[in-house]
Amino acid sequence: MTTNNTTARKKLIEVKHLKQYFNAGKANEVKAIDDISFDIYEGETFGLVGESGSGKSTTGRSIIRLYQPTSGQILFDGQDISQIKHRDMLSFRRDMQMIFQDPYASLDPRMKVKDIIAEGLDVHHLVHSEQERGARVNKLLDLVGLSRDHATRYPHEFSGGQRQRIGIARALAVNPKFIIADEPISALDVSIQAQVVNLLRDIQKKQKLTYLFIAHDLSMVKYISDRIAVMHNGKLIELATADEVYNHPLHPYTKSLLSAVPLPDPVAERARQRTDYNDAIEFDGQQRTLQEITPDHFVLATNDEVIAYRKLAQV
Amino acid sequence: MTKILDVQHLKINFATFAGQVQAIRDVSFHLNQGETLAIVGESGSGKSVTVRSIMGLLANNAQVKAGQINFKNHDLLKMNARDLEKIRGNEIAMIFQDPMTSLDPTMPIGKQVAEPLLIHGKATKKAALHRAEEVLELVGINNAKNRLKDYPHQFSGGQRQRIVIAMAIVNNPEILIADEPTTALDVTIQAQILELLKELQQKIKTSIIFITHDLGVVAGIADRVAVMYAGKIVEFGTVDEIFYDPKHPYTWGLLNAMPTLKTDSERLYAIPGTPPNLLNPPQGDAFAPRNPYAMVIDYQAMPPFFKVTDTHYAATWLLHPDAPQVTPPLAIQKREAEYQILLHQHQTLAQRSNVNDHE
Amino acid sequence: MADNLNKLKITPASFKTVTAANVDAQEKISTPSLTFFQDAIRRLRKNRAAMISFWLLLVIVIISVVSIWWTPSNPNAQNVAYANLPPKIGQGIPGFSGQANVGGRIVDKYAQANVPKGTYYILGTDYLGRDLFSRLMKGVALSLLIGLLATLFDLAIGVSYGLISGWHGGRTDNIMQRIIEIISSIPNLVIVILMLLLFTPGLNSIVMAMGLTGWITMARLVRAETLTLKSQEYVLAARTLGESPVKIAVKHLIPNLSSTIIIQTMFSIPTAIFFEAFLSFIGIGIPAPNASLGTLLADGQKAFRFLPYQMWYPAAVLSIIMIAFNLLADGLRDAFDPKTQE
Amino acid sequence: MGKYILKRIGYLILTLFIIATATFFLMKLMPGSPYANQAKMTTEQIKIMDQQYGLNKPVYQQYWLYMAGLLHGDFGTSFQFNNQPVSYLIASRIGPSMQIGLQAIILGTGLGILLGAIAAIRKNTWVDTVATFFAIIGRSIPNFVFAVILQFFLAFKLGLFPIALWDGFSSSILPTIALAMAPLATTARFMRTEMVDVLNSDYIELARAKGNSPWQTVAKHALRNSLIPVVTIIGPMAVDLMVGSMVVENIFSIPGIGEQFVKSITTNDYPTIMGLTILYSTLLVVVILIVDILYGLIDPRIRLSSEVQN
Repeated sequence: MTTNNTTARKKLIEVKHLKQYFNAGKANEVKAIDDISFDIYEGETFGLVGESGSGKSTTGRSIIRLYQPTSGQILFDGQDISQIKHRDMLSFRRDMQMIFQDPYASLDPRMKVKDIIAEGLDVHHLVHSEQERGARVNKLLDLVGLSRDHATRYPHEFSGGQRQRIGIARALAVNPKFIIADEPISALDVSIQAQVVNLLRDIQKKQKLTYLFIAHDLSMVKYISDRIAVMHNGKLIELATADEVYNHPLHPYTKSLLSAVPLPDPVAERARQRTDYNDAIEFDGQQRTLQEITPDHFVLATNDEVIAYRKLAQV
Repeated sequence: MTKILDVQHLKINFATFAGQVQAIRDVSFHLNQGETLAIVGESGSGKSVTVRSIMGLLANNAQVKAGQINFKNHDLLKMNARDLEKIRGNEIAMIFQDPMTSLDPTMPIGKQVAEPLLIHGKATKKAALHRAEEVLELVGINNAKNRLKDYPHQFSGGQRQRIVIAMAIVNNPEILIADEPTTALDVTIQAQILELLKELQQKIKTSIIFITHDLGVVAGIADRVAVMYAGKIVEFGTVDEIFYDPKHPYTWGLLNAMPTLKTDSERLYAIPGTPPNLLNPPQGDAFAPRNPYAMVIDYQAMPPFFKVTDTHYAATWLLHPDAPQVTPPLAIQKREAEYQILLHQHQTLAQRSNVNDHE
Repeated sequence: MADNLNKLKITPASFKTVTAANVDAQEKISTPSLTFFQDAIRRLRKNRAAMISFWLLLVIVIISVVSIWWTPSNPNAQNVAYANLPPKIGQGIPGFSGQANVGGRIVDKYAQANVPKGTYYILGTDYLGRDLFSRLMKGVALSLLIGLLATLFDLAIGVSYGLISGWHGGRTDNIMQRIIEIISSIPNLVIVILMLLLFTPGLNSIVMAMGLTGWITMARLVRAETLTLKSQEYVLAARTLGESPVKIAVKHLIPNLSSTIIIQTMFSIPTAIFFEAFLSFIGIGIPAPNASLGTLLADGQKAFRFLPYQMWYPAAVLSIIMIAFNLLADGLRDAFDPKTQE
Repeated sequence: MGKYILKRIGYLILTLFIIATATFFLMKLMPGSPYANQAKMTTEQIKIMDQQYGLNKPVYQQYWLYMAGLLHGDFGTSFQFNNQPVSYLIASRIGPSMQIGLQAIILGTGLGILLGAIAAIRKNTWVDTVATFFAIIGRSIPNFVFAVILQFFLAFKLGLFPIALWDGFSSSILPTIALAMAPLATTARFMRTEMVDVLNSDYIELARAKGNSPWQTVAKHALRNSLIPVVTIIGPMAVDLMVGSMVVENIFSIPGIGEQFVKSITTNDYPTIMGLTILYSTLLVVVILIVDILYGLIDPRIRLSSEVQN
């Protein structure tokens, strides 16, 4: 999956043939992720979109090793983390962090904000005195735009947007290089979503972070991401730069998905032509792999389909 | 255009442990026959409470402090419980947000869809089931005949929402209230459900009140839009007026905060701060503290509605003749410009067709 | 609103732009900071029945503690001459005058037994002439002690069992659940009885027997709760931060389980008291001459038809304790889970 | 469904086997003598008795014989009670216990459902308070206290019922009431919680939006949905009943297995204790199995999903 113009950039994450099955081997086996591969470059925001049940959240959780992957490799900074165990896990936990979806469920209701934020500092022994701890927490509160008075408050006293900022501060406490944001704004109101997205962008610039941004809101993913991967039924079906995915989608599912996005523009809405997608074509038994159709634009396809897609792309 | 529903000066409080929450603070709007009115607002803005008061389904701790809801020469707020039951599910029906929880899990769907017919004495049991089958086909449940005896959990989320819609339209209601009917659904399913609603509206000639927080959905479905903030309507107008010529800074903020597929600016426009606590709503304009265009008077008095056009009103002091001229955010200016072009096109089109007619 | 507008003087100054609102001021939280527990206690305080129960139990506990060092008379001292005396507090107080109806005639039993003036038995005496009030004091103390000890077992075994089973999940959980299933397939009273037959009857064996069977409910509740907490995002967050399972249990699970545990404890205490009373009632509980609520009830029941006071008072005290614990437990549940209350 | 039931029955048999084994060895560990008047007996007599009851054989043989006996309903011979076979003792005494138990559970659950439903519908009114109060009383006052109170007032003072005698239905009334209090309280409490939940659910709001009156909503939607989970507490209630019956039967001198159990305990009649323990456990696991199957049958979500799986 290397091309000329990206070889110069460093791959921070390499996911290779990742499979995540639940209840493997049993009657109720679920193939949540079924053989996906992609790379995330250092400093970029990699968007992962898909509808519920597509496996996008599972992908995030497998990468951060909340799950034990069924098979495949996850390289982080060149090191395979898909099978590492306890001790090595701890150091890797410092470099990779997660921001969760539900601002109400992601903060322990029995802990004060400062203890929530400092949890990572404590685990990794990053501070050596109460004073230092307090100072770090204050800095983090400043960073996410919360008042320092908030440190001694409990989560239930905050609004959804504020809580999400506390969650961001907690993730940032250990100075990670890579952050998985799992639908971090989908539970928030529109006006608050923008605040959080802006904050995420600002921090990315300041701290040179790499993001995996998981969402179902395509407009937001398009806005925030450099490259986008589309998932469906546990498979990665299309991968390209954000503009490419939106302007020249190739896979029929991506096209259907894009055609369904509601736009705050009545004229565009009146003119909208929705295309239906029948996922039966995915189950014709043919082997499909992610193939490069145009530079940096990948589609899940058989060899025959590749030719068709190439033709399509030239039009 | 005839008004089919007219809500006047509605005020609703909720009694809570902490005190009286003023959820609805003087809301007036009307619904025209055959149109779709969208009520847009963030969570807590009072949009759901408003429509529940129309249905007479307010929570026990809600108190209607003032107002009228006129439907067919009756004030629904003054109607007794039994008469209201005759209207519910018959002349006014409702679709709820979460299709996973709004169906009775232990009753076959055929029976559930037929239920409104039986309650309102419109059909015999057999006829009702037959009609249920028809309506289920109409909303796109394939092979409805064989699925009447199936239970809700045997259907997907999108299908369940279709069943809920079937229940709502089985009596051909004059008003259909849809409370965030697509919020819990995936975007492709959402698009299908929205298309279904539009189609049904054509077929059964119903008027729709559509509640949502998603401006994208509004743009696609609404004829007119009312924007709610902190228990009040702050702006209303036709869908084009609201999207291309908004006047209230809150509407500006909403439109601006949402990226479109075209947005490429470095930062999104974010409305700062959080909505006010309706336990003690602020004096003056509730939006003032978050409003970059706020003026002294915004903190002193609630703005009245200023007329923009016959159909377009906004409650902001910026429209007062003495107020200074402000330039709306860039993106809003773009929208205005687009709209001017649009209007021009319409006019030329209209002129052309006029000319054609004359010929 | 129109009035409002009329009163308002609109001047050019009214339309001066106000510099950007201070967002920080808006985000300031002015309400006093309450922890979850403080908030729950505040709700509990509003529940009158629960508060009355709480104070009542407190009084009962204090009296029981006092009984360790002091009772009006020796609770085990027999004085057959003074057997079956009715309650007496003073002359002419109905029900407490020391008189009894014998064959249709009101008789002063105290005079008959030649009880010296000034010697009253507040709740009368039993068939061996023992002071019932003193015995009741001791009995309540013993019953409460059993309730407390059995509940400690409950906590120790039930909470850890539930935590391990819920947290590990998978096969461990499966096996542990099977074990629970088997244990709960025998009525726990039967187990208790078998245990009591195995060990010499007495306080220790009763507490042991109840401790070994009573933890099932606690374990089930804790497991169920742990299963939900385990997938909560804040626990996932702790895992992504590298927190060890033991630390997660201590920092996140137990604090969030605490309300469940407290409530269940409040339900376990009356259950244990009931069990003790039941066992003593059928004669395999606390051995004579020690008093417990159960033995007092059993003794009282034998003479109930003719000397009903001997059972009334222990029965009333037992019922009051049970009701108070249950009311308090209900109150706690509502306070900790405001959802059930609305 | 059939496969599921078979699997469950398999577990059931395994459970009972473990229980029987555990009980057997527990009994072997019991201190004290099984014979009522051992002190007066000579070693010779004890030897003869041991031989008669098979107690002279090695423990594993005794175990083997006992388990083999169990398979065809032989629970051994009672040490007391005229050397009757335990199975005979059980057979002759299970009738009254069953009658009272069934009556109590029907009365208790019936009234409890009613009380709980009314309390939920009239939540936070005086009706709710009264119902909750009754539930607390029923849950707090031990059934043997109830039994004695009923006996004292209704039988002894007023003479409405026999005091202590087994003579058909009229003598079963007081014990039934005393035993029904606990299930009544449990059911009422559970029903109220379930019903409050159901009444707050979206589909109830939708049912109201369809034009159902409050009572229609309850009758058509709320009642069934809150009743289904109530089935699950019948199992634990059956346990309470068995326990309660021991002492209630004792108080009213009812010749049932509960009274027998208490008698056997006080006389160290191990074979009878063992037999009854196994019987109680069997009854309990069977009740739980029936309840589970019933639950699966009445809840379409479980019924249909298990059909799909098979």
